[in-house]
Amino acid sequence: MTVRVEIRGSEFDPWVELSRYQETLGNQGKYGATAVFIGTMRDFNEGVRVKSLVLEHYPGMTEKHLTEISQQAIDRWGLLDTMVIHRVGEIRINEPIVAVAVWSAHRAAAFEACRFLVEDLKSHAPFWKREYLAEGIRWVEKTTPG
Amino acid sequence: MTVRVEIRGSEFDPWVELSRYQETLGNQGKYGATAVFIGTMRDFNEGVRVKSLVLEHYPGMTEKHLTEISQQAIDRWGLLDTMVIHRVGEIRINEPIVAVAVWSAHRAAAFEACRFLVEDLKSHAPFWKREYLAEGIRWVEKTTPG
Amino acid sequence: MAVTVKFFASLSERLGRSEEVIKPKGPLTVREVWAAVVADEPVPENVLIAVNMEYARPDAEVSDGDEVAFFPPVTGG
Amino acid sequence: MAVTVKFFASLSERLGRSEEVIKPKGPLTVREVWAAVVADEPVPENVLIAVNMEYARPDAEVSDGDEVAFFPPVTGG
Repeated sequence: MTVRVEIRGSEFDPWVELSRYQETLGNQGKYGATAVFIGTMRDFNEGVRVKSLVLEHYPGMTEKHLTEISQQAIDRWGLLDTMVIHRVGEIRINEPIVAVAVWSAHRAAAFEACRFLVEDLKSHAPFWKREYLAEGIRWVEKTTPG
Repeated sequence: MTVRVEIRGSEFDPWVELSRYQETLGNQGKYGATAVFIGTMRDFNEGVRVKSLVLEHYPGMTEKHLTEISQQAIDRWGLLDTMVIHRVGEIRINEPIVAVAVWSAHRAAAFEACRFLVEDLKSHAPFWKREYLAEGIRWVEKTTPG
Repeated sequence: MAVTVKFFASLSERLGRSEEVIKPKGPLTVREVWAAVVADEPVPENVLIAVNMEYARPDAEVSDGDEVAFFPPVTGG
Repeated sequence: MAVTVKFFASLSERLGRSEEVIKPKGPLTVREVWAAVVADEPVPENVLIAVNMEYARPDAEVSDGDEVAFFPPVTGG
Protein backbone atom coordinates (compact mmCIF):
# COMPACT_ATOMS: atom_id res chain seq x y z
CA MET A 1 0.00 0.00 0.00
CA THR A 2 1.45 3.33 -1.07
CA VAL A 3 0.26 6.87 -0.44
CA ARG A 4 1.88 9.46 -2.66
CA VAL A 5 1.29 13.15 -1.99
CA GLU A 6 3.28 15.78 -3.80
CA ILE A 7 3.17 19.56 -4.12
CA ARG A 8 4.76 20.77 -7.33
CA GLY A 9 6.12 24.23 -8.07
CA SER A 10 6.39 23.69 -11.82
CA GLU A 11 4.43 22.05 -14.62
CA PHE A 12 3.95 18.28 -14.50
CA ASP A 13 2.66 15.73 -16.99
CA PRO A 14 -0.05 13.74 -15.19
CA TRP A 15 0.12 10.81 -17.63
CA VAL A 16 3.87 10.41 -17.19
CA GLU A 17 3.50 10.67 -13.41
CA LEU A 18 0.72 8.08 -13.38
CA SER A 19 2.64 5.72 -15.60
CA ARG A 20 5.86 5.94 -13.59
CA TYR A 21 4.14 5.72 -10.23
CA GLN A 22 2.04 2.74 -11.27
CA GLU A 23 5.16 0.83 -12.24
CA THR A 24 6.48 1.16 -8.69
CA LEU A 25 3.34 -0.24 -7.04
CA GLY A 26 3.68 -3.51 -5.19
CA ASN A 27 0.11 -4.57 -5.98
CA GLN A 28 0.59 -5.83 -9.55
CA GLY A 29 -2.22 -8.25 -10.41
CA LYS A 30 -4.29 -7.07 -7.43
CA TYR A 31 -5.91 -3.93 -8.79
CA GLY A 32 -8.72 -4.25 -11.28
CA ALA A 33 -9.82 -0.61 -11.19
CA THR A 34 -7.97 2.68 -11.41
CA ALA A 35 -9.91 5.95 -11.23
CA VAL A 36 -8.20 9.21 -12.09
CA PHE A 37 -9.19 12.86 -11.97
CA ILE A 38 -7.18 15.65 -13.58
CA GLY A 39 -8.04 19.28 -12.94
CA THR A 40 -6.77 21.60 -15.66
CA MET A 41 -6.47 25.38 -15.88
CA ARG A 42 -9.27 26.81 -18.04
CA ASP A 43 -9.22 30.07 -19.97
CA PHE A 44 -12.58 31.11 -18.51
CA ASN A 45 -13.99 31.20 -14.97
CA GLU A 46 -17.27 32.65 -13.73
CA GLY A 47 -17.88 34.33 -17.07
CA VAL A 48 -14.51 36.09 -17.25
CA ARG A 49 -11.47 35.34 -19.39
CA VAL A 50 -8.52 34.32 -17.22
CA LYS A 51 -4.93 34.82 -18.33
CA SER A 52 -3.17 32.88 -15.61
CA LEU A 53 -3.53 31.65 -12.07
CA VAL A 54 -1.29 31.83 -9.03
CA LEU A 55 -1.82 29.15 -6.43
CA GLU A 56 -0.73 29.86 -2.87
CA HIS A 57 -0.74 27.15 -0.22
CA TYR A 58 0.11 26.46 3.40
CA PRO A 59 3.36 24.47 3.17
CA GLY A 60 3.31 21.55 5.54
CA MET A 61 -0.42 21.57 6.16
CA THR A 62 -1.27 20.81 2.53
CA GLU A 63 0.91 17.69 2.57
CA LYS A 64 -0.38 16.69 6.02
CA HIS A 65 -4.00 17.15 5.06
CA LEU A 66 -3.70 15.36 1.72
CA THR A 67 -1.89 12.45 3.36
CA GLU A 68 -4.58 12.17 6.03
CA ILE A 69 -7.48 12.13 3.57
CA SER A 70 -5.63 9.63 1.34
CA GLN A 71 -5.26 7.36 4.36
CA GLN A 72 -8.93 7.84 5.23
CA ALA A 73 -9.95 6.85 1.70
CA ILE A 74 -7.72 3.76 1.87
CA ASP A 75 -9.32 2.67 5.13
CA ARG A 76 -12.88 3.42 4.07
CA TRP A 77 -12.79 1.85 0.59
CA GLY A 78 -10.02 -0.70 1.05
CA LEU A 79 -7.90 0.91 -1.66
CA LEU A 80 -4.53 -0.47 -2.66
CA ASP A 81 -2.71 2.75 -3.57
CA THR A 82 -3.33 6.47 -4.00
CA MET A 83 -1.66 9.43 -5.68
CA VAL A 84 -2.27 13.16 -5.30
CA ILE A 85 -0.14 15.74 -7.09
CA HIS A 86 -1.05 19.42 -6.77
CA ARG A 87 0.52 22.43 -8.42
CA VAL A 88 1.37 25.69 -6.67
CA GLY A 89 2.80 28.93 -8.06
CA GLU A 90 1.99 30.40 -11.46
CA ILE A 91 -0.13 28.21 -13.70
CA ARG A 92 -0.91 28.93 -17.33
CA ILE A 93 -3.91 27.95 -19.42
CA ASN A 94 -4.17 24.26 -20.15
CA GLU A 95 -1.64 23.24 -17.49
CA PRO A 96 -2.73 20.55 -15.05
CA ILE A 97 -3.48 21.84 -11.53
CA VAL A 98 -4.21 18.59 -9.76
CA ALA A 99 -4.04 14.86 -10.43
CA VAL A 100 -5.80 12.40 -8.11
CA ALA A 101 -5.67 8.64 -8.68
CA VAL A 102 -6.70 5.56 -6.74
CA TRP A 103 -6.04 1.87 -7.35
CA SER A 104 -8.54 -0.65 -6.10
CA ALA A 105 -9.68 -4.26 -6.61
CA HIS A 106 -13.13 -3.16 -7.80
CA ARG A 107 -14.57 -0.21 -9.65
CA ALA A 108 -17.24 1.08 -7.26
CA ALA A 109 -14.60 1.71 -4.60
CA ALA A 110 -12.29 3.35 -7.13
CA PHE A 111 -14.93 5.78 -8.44
CA GLU A 112 -16.27 6.71 -5.02
CA ALA A 113 -12.88 7.13 -3.38
CA CYS A 114 -11.53 9.25 -6.23
CA ARG A 115 -14.55 11.54 -6.04
CA PHE A 116 -14.26 11.76 -2.26
CA LEU A 117 -10.60 12.77 -2.49
CA VAL A 118 -11.28 15.45 -5.09
CA GLU A 119 -14.21 16.92 -3.15
CA ASP A 120 -12.33 16.89 0.16
CA LEU A 121 -9.25 18.41 -1.43
CA LYS A 122 -11.37 21.18 -2.96
CA SER A 123 -13.17 22.00 0.27
CA HIS A 124 -10.44 21.44 2.89
CA ALA A 125 -6.90 21.42 1.56
CA PRO A 126 -5.27 24.83 2.20
CA PHE A 127 -4.77 26.14 -1.35
CA TRP A 128 -5.88 29.54 -2.63
CA LYS A 129 -6.23 30.67 -6.21
CA ARG A 130 -5.61 34.16 -7.51
CA GLU A 131 -6.68 34.82 -11.08
CA TYR A 132 -4.94 37.25 -13.42
CA LEU A 133 -7.57 38.79 -15.69
CA ALA A 134 -7.37 41.27 -18.55
CA GLU A 135 -8.38 43.91 -15.99
CA GLY A 136 -6.64 43.19 -12.75
CA ILE A 137 -6.24 40.38 -10.29
CA ARG A 138 -8.86 38.65 -8.15
CA TRP A 139 -8.83 36.05 -5.42
CA VAL A 140 -11.12 33.14 -6.20
CA GLU A 141 -13.69 33.37 -3.40
CA LYS A 142 -15.15 29.90 -3.45
CA THR A 143 -14.75 26.52 -5.02
CA THR A 144 -17.21 25.65 -7.80
CA PRO A 145 -19.86 23.16 -6.67
CA GLY A 146 -18.90 19.52 -7.21
CA MET B 1 -15.77 17.57 -29.94
CA THR B 2 -14.13 14.18 -30.53
CA VAL B 3 -15.40 10.68 -29.87
CA ARG B 4 -12.71 8.03 -29.95
CA VAL B 5 -13.67 4.36 -29.80
CA GLU B 6 -11.12 1.66 -30.41
CA ILE B 7 -11.00 -2.12 -30.11
CA ARG B 8 -7.46 -3.41 -29.63
CA GLY B 9 -6.16 -6.89 -30.29
CA SER B 10 -2.88 -6.40 -28.42
CA GLU B 11 -1.63 -4.76 -25.25
CA PHE B 12 -1.91 -0.97 -24.97
CA ASP B 13 -0.52 1.58 -22.53
CA PRO B 14 -3.48 3.66 -21.31
CA TRP B 15 -1.29 6.56 -20.14
CA VAL B 16 0.45 6.88 -23.49
CA GLU B 17 -2.91 6.68 -25.29
CA LEU B 18 -4.43 9.32 -23.02
CA SER B 19 -1.46 11.62 -23.41
CA ARG B 20 -1.35 11.36 -27.20
CA TYR B 21 -5.08 11.65 -27.67
CA GLN B 22 -5.33 14.65 -25.37
CA GLU B 23 -2.74 16.49 -27.45
CA THR B 24 -4.97 16.16 -30.51
CA LEU B 25 -8.05 17.65 -28.82
CA GLY B 26 -9.33 20.95 -30.18
CA ASN B 27 -10.62 22.05 -26.79
CA GLN B 28 -7.37 23.27 -25.22
CA GLY B 29 -8.17 25.74 -22.44
CA LYS B 30 -11.82 24.62 -22.37
CA TYR B 31 -11.67 21.51 -20.23
CA GLY B 32 -11.15 21.85 -16.51
CA ALA B 33 -11.91 18.26 -15.61
CA THR B 34 -10.79 14.92 -16.97
CA ALA B 35 -12.09 11.69 -15.43
CA VAL B 36 -10.49 8.38 -16.33
CA PHE B 37 -11.21 4.75 -15.54
CA ILE B 38 -8.81 1.91 -16.28
CA GLY B 39 -9.90 -1.69 -15.87
CA THR B 40 -6.98 -4.07 -15.39
CA MET B 41 -6.71 -7.86 -15.47
CA ARG B 42 -6.52 -9.25 -11.92
CA ASP B 43 -4.96 -12.53 -10.86
CA PHE B 44 -8.06 -13.52 -8.87
CA ASN B 45 -11.78 -13.53 -9.68
CA GLU B 46 -14.66 -14.90 -7.64
CA GLY B 47 -12.26 -16.58 -5.25
CA VAL B 48 -10.28 -18.45 -7.91
CA ARG B 49 -6.81 -17.77 -9.28
CA VAL B 50 -6.95 -16.80 -12.94
CA LYS B 51 -4.03 -17.38 -15.32
CA SER B 52 -5.28 -15.44 -18.29
CA LEU B 53 -8.38 -14.16 -19.98
CA VAL B 54 -9.67 -14.35 -23.52
CA LEU B 55 -12.07 -11.63 -24.58
CA GLU B 56 -14.42 -12.32 -27.44
CA HIS B 57 -16.58 -9.60 -28.96
CA TYR B 58 -19.10 -8.88 -31.70
CA PRO B 59 -17.05 -6.94 -34.28
CA GLY B 60 -18.97 -3.97 -35.58
CA MET B 61 -21.59 -3.93 -32.85
CA THR B 62 -19.04 -3.19 -30.11
CA GLU B 63 -17.79 -0.11 -31.97
CA LYS B 64 -21.34 0.96 -32.84
CA HIS B 65 -22.56 0.55 -29.29
CA LEU B 66 -19.58 2.31 -27.70
CA THR B 67 -19.88 5.19 -30.14
CA GLU B 68 -23.59 5.55 -29.39
CA ILE B 69 -23.15 5.64 -25.61
CA SER B 70 -20.22 8.07 -25.93
CA GLN B 71 -22.48 10.37 -27.96
CA GLN B 72 -25.25 9.95 -25.38
CA ALA B 73 -22.86 10.93 -22.59
CA ILE B 74 -21.69 13.98 -24.55
CA ASP B 75 -25.28 15.13 -25.05
CA ARG B 76 -26.39 14.43 -21.50
CA TRP B 77 -23.42 15.98 -19.67
CA GLY B 78 -22.19 18.48 -22.26
CA LEU B 79 -18.80 16.78 -22.49
CA LEU B 80 -16.06 18.10 -24.74
CA ASP B 81 -14.36 14.81 -25.71
CA THR B 82 -14.43 11.12 -24.92
CA MET B 83 -12.17 8.10 -25.33
CA VAL B 84 -12.91 4.39 -25.00
CA ILE B 85 -10.28 1.74 -25.73
CA HIS B 86 -11.14 -1.91 -25.11
CA ARG B 87 -8.95 -4.98 -25.47
CA VAL B 88 -10.01 -8.23 -27.11
CA GLY B 89 -8.13 -11.50 -27.49
CA GLU B 90 -5.80 -13.01 -24.91
CA ILE B 91 -5.06 -10.80 -21.94
CA ARG B 92 -2.51 -11.54 -19.26
CA ILE B 93 -2.41 -10.53 -15.62
CA ASN B 94 -1.88 -6.83 -15.03
CA GLU B 95 -2.65 -5.83 -18.61
CA PRO B 96 -5.24 -3.11 -19.10
CA ILE B 97 -8.59 -4.34 -20.42
CA VAL B 98 -10.40 -1.05 -20.84
CA ALA B 99 -9.68 2.68 -20.64
CA VAL B 100 -12.53 5.19 -20.50
CA ALA B 101 -11.89 8.94 -20.33
CA VAL B 102 -14.01 12.06 -20.59
CA TRP B 103 -13.07 15.73 -20.85
CA SER B 104 -15.45 18.32 -19.48
CA ALA B 105 -15.55 21.93 -18.30
CA HIS B 106 -16.52 20.89 -14.76
CA ARG B 107 -15.84 17.95 -12.50
CA ALA B 108 -19.35 16.74 -11.61
CA ALA B 109 -20.11 16.09 -15.28
CA ALA B 110 -16.75 14.38 -15.76
CA PHE B 111 -17.18 12.00 -12.81
CA GLU B 112 -20.79 11.14 -13.59
CA ALA B 113 -20.28 10.66 -17.32
CA CYS B 114 -17.20 8.47 -16.82
CA ARG B 115 -19.09 6.25 -14.40
CA PHE B 116 -22.07 6.08 -16.75
CA LEU B 117 -19.87 4.99 -19.65
CA VAL B 118 -18.14 2.29 -17.60
CA GLU B 119 -21.42 0.90 -16.24
CA ASP B 120 -23.12 0.93 -19.64
CA LEU B 121 -20.11 -0.66 -21.30
CA LYS B 122 -20.08 -3.42 -18.66
CA SER B 123 -23.79 -4.17 -18.96
CA HIS B 124 -24.45 -3.62 -22.68
CA ALA B 125 -21.35 -3.70 -24.88
CA PRO B 126 -21.06 -7.13 -26.56
CA PHE B 127 -17.88 -8.50 -25.00
CA TRP B 128 -17.50 -11.88 -23.31
CA LYS B 129 -14.74 -13.05 -21.02
CA ARG B 130 -13.40 -16.56 -20.78
CA GLU B 131 -11.04 -17.25 -17.90
CA TYR B 132 -8.18 -19.74 -18.01
CA LEU B 133 -7.77 -21.24 -14.54
CA ALA B 134 -5.32 -23.76 -13.09
CA GLU B 135 -8.06 -26.36 -13.64
CA GLY B 136 -9.79 -25.63 -16.89
CA ILE B 137 -11.55 -22.81 -18.63
CA ARG B 138 -14.75 -20.99 -17.67
CA TRP B 139 -16.96 -18.35 -19.23
CA VAL B 140 -17.52 -15.42 -16.93
CA GLU B 141 -21.26 -15.57 -16.35
CA LYS B 142 -21.96 -12.08 -15.15
CA THR B 143 -20.38 -8.72 -14.63
CA THR B 144 -19.42 -7.84 -11.05
CA PRO B 145 -21.77 -5.29 -9.47
CA GLY B 146 -20.75 -1.67 -10.01
CA MET C 1 -34.65 -12.93 -48.98
CA ALA C 2 -31.46 -13.64 -46.99
CA VAL C 3 -30.82 -13.21 -43.27
CA THR C 4 -27.44 -13.65 -41.59
CA VAL C 5 -27.65 -15.31 -38.18
CA LYS C 6 -24.81 -15.08 -35.65
CA PHE C 7 -24.14 -16.71 -32.28
CA PHE C 8 -21.47 -15.63 -29.81
CA ALA C 9 -19.50 -16.85 -26.81
CA SER C 10 -20.92 -19.66 -24.65
CA LEU C 11 -24.11 -19.79 -26.71
CA SER C 12 -22.15 -20.31 -29.91
CA GLU C 13 -20.13 -22.99 -28.16
CA ARG C 14 -23.16 -24.81 -26.81
CA LEU C 15 -25.01 -24.77 -30.14
CA GLY C 16 -21.87 -25.64 -32.09
CA ARG C 17 -22.42 -22.84 -34.62
CA SER C 18 -21.37 -19.25 -35.03
CA GLU C 19 -22.76 -17.91 -38.29
CA GLU C 20 -25.07 -18.99 -41.07
CA VAL C 21 -27.31 -17.50 -43.72
CA ILE C 22 -30.95 -18.50 -44.01
CA LYS C 23 -33.24 -17.83 -46.95
CA PRO C 24 -36.78 -17.40 -45.64
CA LYS C 25 -39.72 -16.92 -48.05
CA GLY C 26 -40.85 -13.58 -46.53
CA PRO C 27 -40.56 -11.24 -43.52
CA LEU C 28 -40.38 -12.98 -40.15
CA THR C 29 -39.71 -12.31 -36.45
CA VAL C 30 -36.48 -12.83 -34.51
CA ARG C 31 -38.17 -15.77 -32.77
CA GLU C 32 -38.89 -17.36 -36.15
CA VAL C 33 -35.27 -16.79 -37.22
CA TRP C 34 -34.12 -18.67 -34.12
CA ALA C 35 -36.61 -21.48 -34.78
CA ALA C 36 -35.36 -21.79 -38.36
CA VAL C 37 -31.81 -22.38 -37.13
CA VAL C 38 -32.20 -24.06 -33.73
CA ALA C 39 -34.97 -26.58 -34.24
CA ASP C 40 -35.19 -28.17 -30.81
CA GLU C 41 -35.53 -25.31 -28.26
CA PRO C 42 -37.15 -21.87 -28.00
CA VAL C 43 -35.06 -18.69 -27.50
CA PRO C 44 -33.62 -19.08 -23.97
CA GLU C 45 -34.78 -16.50 -21.38
CA ASN C 46 -31.37 -14.92 -20.79
CA VAL C 47 -30.23 -14.76 -24.41
CA LEU C 48 -29.72 -11.26 -25.78
CA ILE C 49 -30.71 -10.36 -29.31
CA ALA C 50 -29.42 -7.76 -31.77
CA VAL C 51 -30.83 -6.96 -35.19
CA ASN C 52 -28.36 -5.05 -37.36
CA MET C 53 -26.21 -4.52 -34.26
CA GLU C 54 -28.99 -2.86 -32.21
CA TYR C 55 -30.60 -4.63 -29.28
CA ALA C 56 -34.00 -6.07 -30.20
CA ARG C 57 -36.81 -8.22 -28.74
CA PRO C 58 -37.86 -11.72 -29.87
CA ASP C 59 -40.95 -10.35 -31.64
CA ALA C 60 -38.98 -7.77 -33.68
CA GLU C 61 -39.49 -7.97 -37.45
CA VAL C 62 -36.58 -9.13 -39.61
CA SER C 63 -36.21 -8.07 -43.27
CA ASP C 64 -34.13 -9.06 -46.26
CA GLY C 65 -30.42 -8.42 -45.68
CA ASP C 66 -30.70 -8.11 -41.90
CA GLU C 67 -28.15 -9.53 -39.50
CA VAL C 68 -29.61 -11.21 -36.40
CA ALA C 69 -27.32 -12.03 -33.48
CA PHE C 70 -27.95 -14.13 -30.37
CA PHE C 71 -25.60 -14.04 -27.40
CA PRO C 72 -25.33 -14.60 -23.64
CA PRO C 73 -25.17 -11.77 -21.06
CA VAL C 74 -22.16 -9.56 -21.78
CA THR C 75 -19.13 -9.46 -19.49
CA GLY C 76 -16.76 -6.82 -20.85
CA GLY C 77 -14.94 -4.01 -19.11
CA MET D 1 5.86 30.69 25.91
CA ALA D 2 6.02 31.32 22.14
CA VAL D 3 3.28 30.90 19.54
CA THR D 4 3.77 31.28 15.79
CA VAL D 5 0.86 32.99 14.03
CA LYS D 6 0.33 32.73 10.28
CA PHE D 7 -2.05 34.40 7.83
CA PHE D 8 -2.64 33.30 4.25
CA ALA D 9 -4.00 34.51 0.93
CA SER D 10 -6.53 37.38 0.86
CA LEU D 11 -6.59 37.55 4.67
CA SER D 12 -2.84 37.99 4.82
CA GLU D 13 -3.10 40.65 2.14
CA ARG D 14 -5.89 42.53 3.89
CA LEU D 15 -4.14 42.48 7.28
CA GLY D 16 -0.78 43.26 5.74
CA ARG D 17 0.97 40.49 7.64
CA SER D 18 1.83 36.84 7.02
CA GLU D 19 3.73 35.50 10.01
CA GLU D 20 4.78 36.60 13.48
CA VAL D 21 5.71 35.10 16.81
CA ILE D 22 3.92 36.18 19.97
CA LYS D 23 5.07 35.50 23.54
CA PRO D 24 2.00 35.19 25.75
CA LYS D 25 2.35 34.73 29.55
CA GLY D 26 0.40 31.46 29.65
CA PRO D 27 -2.00 29.12 27.76
CA LEU D 28 -4.65 30.89 25.72
CA THR D 29 -7.35 30.25 23.13
CA VAL D 30 -7.17 30.72 19.37
CA ARG D 31 -9.51 33.70 19.78
CA GLU D 32 -7.05 35.27 22.22
CA VAL D 33 -4.16 34.63 19.83
CA TRP D 34 -6.06 36.51 17.13
CA ALA D 35 -6.83 39.37 19.53
CA ALA D 36 -3.16 39.61 20.49
CA VAL D 37 -2.20 40.16 16.86
CA VAL D 38 -5.20 41.86 15.26
CA ALA D 39 -6.30 44.41 17.80
CA ASP D 40 -9.23 46.05 16.08
CA GLU D 41 -11.59 43.23 14.94
CA PRO D 42 -12.78 39.83 16.17
CA VAL D 43 -12.08 36.62 14.21
CA PRO D 44 -14.19 36.99 11.03
CA GLU D 45 -17.02 34.50 10.58
CA ASN D 46 -15.65 32.85 7.45
CA VAL D 47 -12.02 32.65 8.52
CA LEU D 48 -10.66 29.12 8.88
CA ILE D 49 -8.28 28.20 11.67
CA ALA D 50 -5.60 25.56 12.01
CA VAL D 51 -3.57 24.75 15.11
CA ASN D 52 -0.43 22.78 14.29
CA MET D 53 -1.81 22.24 10.78
CA GLU D 54 -5.07 20.65 11.97
CA TYR D 55 -8.39 22.48 11.65
CA ALA D 56 -9.49 23.99 14.99
CA ARG D 57 -12.23 26.20 16.45
CA PRO D 58 -11.79 29.69 17.93
CA ASP D 59 -12.08 28.36 21.48
CA ALA D 60 -9.35 25.71 21.02
CA GLU D 61 -6.47 25.89 23.54
CA VAL D 62 -3.06 26.96 22.32
CA SER D 63 0.15 25.87 24.06
CA ASP D 64 3.82 26.77 23.99
CA GLY D 65 5.40 26.08 20.61
CA ASP D 66 2.10 25.81 18.74
CA GLU D 67 1.56 27.22 15.27
CA VAL D 68 -1.77 28.95 14.73
CA ALA D 69 -2.93 29.78 11.19
CA PHE D 70 -5.82 31.92 9.96
CA PHE D 71 -6.97 31.80 6.34
CA PRO D 72 -9.93 32.41 4.01
CA PRO D 73 -12.05 29.60 2.47
CA VAL D 74 -9.82 27.32 0.41
CA THR D 75 -10.03 27.18 -3.39
CA GLY D 76 -7.63 24.48 -4.53
CA GLY D 77 -8.08 21.66 -6.98
